[in-house]
Amino acid sequence: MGLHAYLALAAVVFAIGLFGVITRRNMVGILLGIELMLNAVNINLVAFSRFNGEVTGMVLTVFAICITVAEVALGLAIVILLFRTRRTAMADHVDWLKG
Amino acid sequence: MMALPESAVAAIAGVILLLSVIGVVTYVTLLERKFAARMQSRIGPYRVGWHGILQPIADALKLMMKEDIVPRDADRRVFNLAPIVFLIPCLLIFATIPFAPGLGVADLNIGILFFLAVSSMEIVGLFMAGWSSNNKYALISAMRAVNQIISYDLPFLFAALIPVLLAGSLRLSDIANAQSGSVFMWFIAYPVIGQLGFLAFVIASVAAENRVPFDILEAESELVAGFRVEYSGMKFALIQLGEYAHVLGTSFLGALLFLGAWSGPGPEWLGPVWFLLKALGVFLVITWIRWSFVRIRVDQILQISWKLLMPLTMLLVIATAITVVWRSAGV
Amino acid sequence: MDQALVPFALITLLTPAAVFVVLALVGPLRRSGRPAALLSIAGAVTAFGSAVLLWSRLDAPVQRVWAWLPEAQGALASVGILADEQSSIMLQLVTLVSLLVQVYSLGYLSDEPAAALGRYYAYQSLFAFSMLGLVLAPNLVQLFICWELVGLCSYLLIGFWYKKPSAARAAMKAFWTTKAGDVGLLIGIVLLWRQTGTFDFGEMRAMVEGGMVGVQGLSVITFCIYLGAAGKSAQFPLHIWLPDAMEGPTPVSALIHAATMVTAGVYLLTRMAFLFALTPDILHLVAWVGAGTALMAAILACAQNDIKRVLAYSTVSQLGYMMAAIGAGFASAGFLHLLTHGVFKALLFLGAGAVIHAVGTNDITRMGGLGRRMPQTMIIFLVGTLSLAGVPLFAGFLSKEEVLGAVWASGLTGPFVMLLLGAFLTAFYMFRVVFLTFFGTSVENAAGSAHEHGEHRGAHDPPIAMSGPLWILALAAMAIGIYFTIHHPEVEFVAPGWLAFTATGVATAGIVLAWATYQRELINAESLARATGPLRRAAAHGFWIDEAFLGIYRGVLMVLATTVGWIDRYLVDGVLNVVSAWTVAGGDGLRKIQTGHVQDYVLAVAVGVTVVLLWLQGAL
Amino acid sequence: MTLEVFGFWALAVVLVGSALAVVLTKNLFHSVLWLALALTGTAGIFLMLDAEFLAGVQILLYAGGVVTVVVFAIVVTERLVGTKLSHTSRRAWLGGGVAAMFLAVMLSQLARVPLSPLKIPMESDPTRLIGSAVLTRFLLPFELLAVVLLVSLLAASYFARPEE
Repeated sequence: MGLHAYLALAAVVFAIGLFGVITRRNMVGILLGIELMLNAVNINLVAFSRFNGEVTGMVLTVFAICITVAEVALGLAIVILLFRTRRTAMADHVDWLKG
Repeated sequence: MMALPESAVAAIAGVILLLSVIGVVTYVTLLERKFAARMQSRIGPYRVGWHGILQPIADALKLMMKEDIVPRDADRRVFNLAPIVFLIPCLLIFATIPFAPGLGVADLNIGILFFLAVSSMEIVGLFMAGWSSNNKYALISAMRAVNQIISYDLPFLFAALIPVLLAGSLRLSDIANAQSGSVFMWFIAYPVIGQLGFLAFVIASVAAENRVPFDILEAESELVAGFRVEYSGMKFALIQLGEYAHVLGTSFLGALLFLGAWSGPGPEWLGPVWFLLKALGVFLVITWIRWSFVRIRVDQILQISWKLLMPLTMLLVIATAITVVWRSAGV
Repeated sequence: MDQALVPFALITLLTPAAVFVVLALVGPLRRSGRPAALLSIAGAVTAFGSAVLLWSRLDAPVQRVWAWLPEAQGALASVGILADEQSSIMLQLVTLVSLLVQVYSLGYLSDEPAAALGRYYAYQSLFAFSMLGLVLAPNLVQLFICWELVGLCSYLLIGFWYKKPSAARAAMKAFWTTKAGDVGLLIGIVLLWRQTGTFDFGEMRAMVEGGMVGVQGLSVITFCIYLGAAGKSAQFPLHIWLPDAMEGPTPVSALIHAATMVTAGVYLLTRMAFLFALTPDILHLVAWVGAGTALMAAILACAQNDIKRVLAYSTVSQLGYMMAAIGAGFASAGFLHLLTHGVFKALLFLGAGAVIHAVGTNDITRMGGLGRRMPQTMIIFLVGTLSLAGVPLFAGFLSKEEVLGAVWASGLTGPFVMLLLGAFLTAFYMFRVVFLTFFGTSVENAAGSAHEHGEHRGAHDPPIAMSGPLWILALAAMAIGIYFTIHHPEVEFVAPGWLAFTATGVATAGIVLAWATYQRELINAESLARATGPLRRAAAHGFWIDEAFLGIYRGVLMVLATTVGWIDRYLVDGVLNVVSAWTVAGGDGLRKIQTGHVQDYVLAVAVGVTVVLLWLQGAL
Repeated sequence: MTLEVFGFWALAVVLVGSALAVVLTKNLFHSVLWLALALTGTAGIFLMLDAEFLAGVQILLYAGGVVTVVVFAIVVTERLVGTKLSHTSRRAWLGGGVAAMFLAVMLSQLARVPLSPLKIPMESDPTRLIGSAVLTRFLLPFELLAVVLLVSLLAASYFARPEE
């Protein structure tokens, strides 16, 4: 399987994640979409790294995974905080920045 | 394709391993019951077969014949899937353990990482079970399990890192080989670091296995039986099997990391036997803890993890790293 | 130049500064009141001793400057000290009066809360530092900075009882009126710098003497500088703040509004006399305005019943004398009068303060017969009065005579007559105060008011903290007078022989008139008042100068402001309002697309990225 | 080779299928479980790319950690027992259109660019390479990462602290 195959797979997963981020009503659902997108990016990185015989992409993936964990922890903490203040985890209800 | 051996031999080895693991795990329950009984001045299972030797088989038959009940409001698919999701990682951890030089399903170069990763998957199955039961006791139990497992993953990992550092490899067979020779080569014999590391490893693994005294997620008195309260029959048997497989797998890992794995006196073919004996020894230590201590509170559990075990293991890892560097520089 | 004397000047200058910093920063010490006062007095003693040592050892001017604002060709501005004859004498006056006032205040302000007392002494120290910095300033920049600092201290001390609305208002008035003059001073300094390229007095003097300063446009400069001096030294028509400044504590009036700060203008003109000499027209203006101020203020003083206001107008009048002397071209005469006036006016104010402290009122018509109860105070006040009136053997006699001689010598007949008349009135109004206050019978006694009577019975000589400084000043005033009588100072002009007699005669006439009117009541005060008629009425209203300012304010400033306000409101704001209305409308429109839902933004980003990608591919 | 192709397609089907399930399932909890599967599938992809270490980390951190935390959040923010966890989608057609458009653009771009079909051999074991790279070339980012993790940990525990 060539690099194309991996990149295409990653693109599909990314698009699916994007769809989830755009359409989900629940904030946790949005986070799940983001996870998918990040995974697609990681696949890209690893694939490029492997096909170029160069380790940088993999190192970057390690970093990305760690950052993602931090992001999830923080994001969920924010969701919990929002839930406490608004009694909701629905993204529709969180529109304080509405113009 | 390094993870999957291409020859059919490996597949057959896997099947053989699986079957033997299931067999050993089954009889480990008997061992525990006998051991517990002796600790409490009882006899234990005695009727089925000679000294109750057939008791596990009888238990298995009984469980298989029981009615398989699914609560009406349960999330049926998840409920049914949960025991399997729970069991698979527990069995997969055996895949990386080399029982003797060259005798193992897959001697991965990230062996110990694989072990940790796979055993952390177990929590997914556990949570599926707790969630889908649609039972508040089960859910609370699952939540407690999440708490506890997240807390004890890090000390467990750090404790396991000590032998990794000493052996200089993540590959389990390398770690085992590094301890071959005399009993003094075992990492538990390593001054101070080895003993403390083993102690931390045992505590962390007991906690990660949710066994007494860290079994608040079962806590019969409050949560009835924890996350498996709604399970019966075969699914219950699977969960039990998974739990004991996990305990046994961790015992093997402990024996491998600290007790020199298959090294021992006698001819080379005795290696696996030695290994099994050592693993059972670790298992008995865990069992001995189980029947000796009382359950501790959830906040105490978290405190032990974050305020005692975490710093201790971290210090140990640093000390080990310094030792290793110093030693290699000295040589 | 003898650099060994520099430390003395620095000690004199910096001790009060250090005291102020300590009091300002160490809150507990400041709030403790009396310890703070003692610290401040200790600083004043040090400064005074150092100033005396400096003066006694000084035989040639000492100058030392440090670069301050760096510039390519040397420092643009510098700070430093210039101790010459004038400044060292002035230093002694300032430190002496400052020290005595601070000691006196211990008694005078003994009823104040500790925190307020500490604040008072902090201000006093700051003032001492500022005034000394002004006196020692070797250049105009430092002088101007200290000039503003003393203005600030004046503001703070006039408004010391800031909870009293009149005091707060008087402080503001003093500040703004002097500020009006200071603007002129600042402009003058800058213009002068353009003309000469330096701020330094020494260099400037050298240039002037070398004839390197063009006379062209110099009048404007000197006029501007004179404006500043007029504001500070309360010359007509900027004198209006000084009487109101009497709202401050009496020691403050003595120190700032009689002996030191108000003379800063005179001092400045003395310093700049070499420059003013080049512009005779401005000098004439100075002389005429000075003489006019002297006469006008004297007339005003006759119509006042408030003892402090009488003294305030008297100060204005005496400042007019000094200015007239400078305007006549003989700055040294003005400077001499400045020194003697500083001593005896401080004495008078402090004496008045003792009276006020004792009877609790400023109104001389409600006093009377105090001489029996407060004999020391009466003697002291009498010494001051005789000095001010220009009676021989007392401090003011010779200096006033010199001023008159200077004006006469430069041929300014008009001002001379006005000053002479002023001298007569000075003697009259001062003795009016003396007779009404210390002699005769108490008005309250006659009225038989038991309450007021009781209050007066308590009146007695002040405690040692207050009487000590009074005695020192009184003795100083007499010593100066006797000294000058024996050692007649060399003067640069020829005074006519009859001048001394004329001056003495005029003063005596004033005293006699006052005696006749208020003591023996040979002349009815009412009929005397009627005789002066409209002049008296005008004087009672301060010649309507305040009202004139108000009128100018209303007539010019308000009209101008209204016009500008209209333009601002309807033209400038109109444009702005239209623009802002558009902005608001646009924002309202754009606002609608902000849904606040994070997903809409994600959607927008996705669409945007897609478009960008398409564009990169060349599909668009 | 056939085994590799077969493995890839199998993983691709699992990955895409579970990803679709994540975004389409009505039940939030099921979504999370599907995500766990998708993440495990990603780990499989990593294995196929010879990145065993990354696969291990992926499972350890994502499947073990992230999924657990997400489940935790669900429990905190949803009513616990007895209610179905529906999480609906809105503007599915719009989102689908944009996502499909995006995918089309990316795929068309992919189709244009020539890319290597063959794997270039790594210098040595990727795990060892990653290890040495992290501690040499990427030491500073690695340290910064530690700081970021610490900060986010503090922030998360601050946000989620017990209500006063």
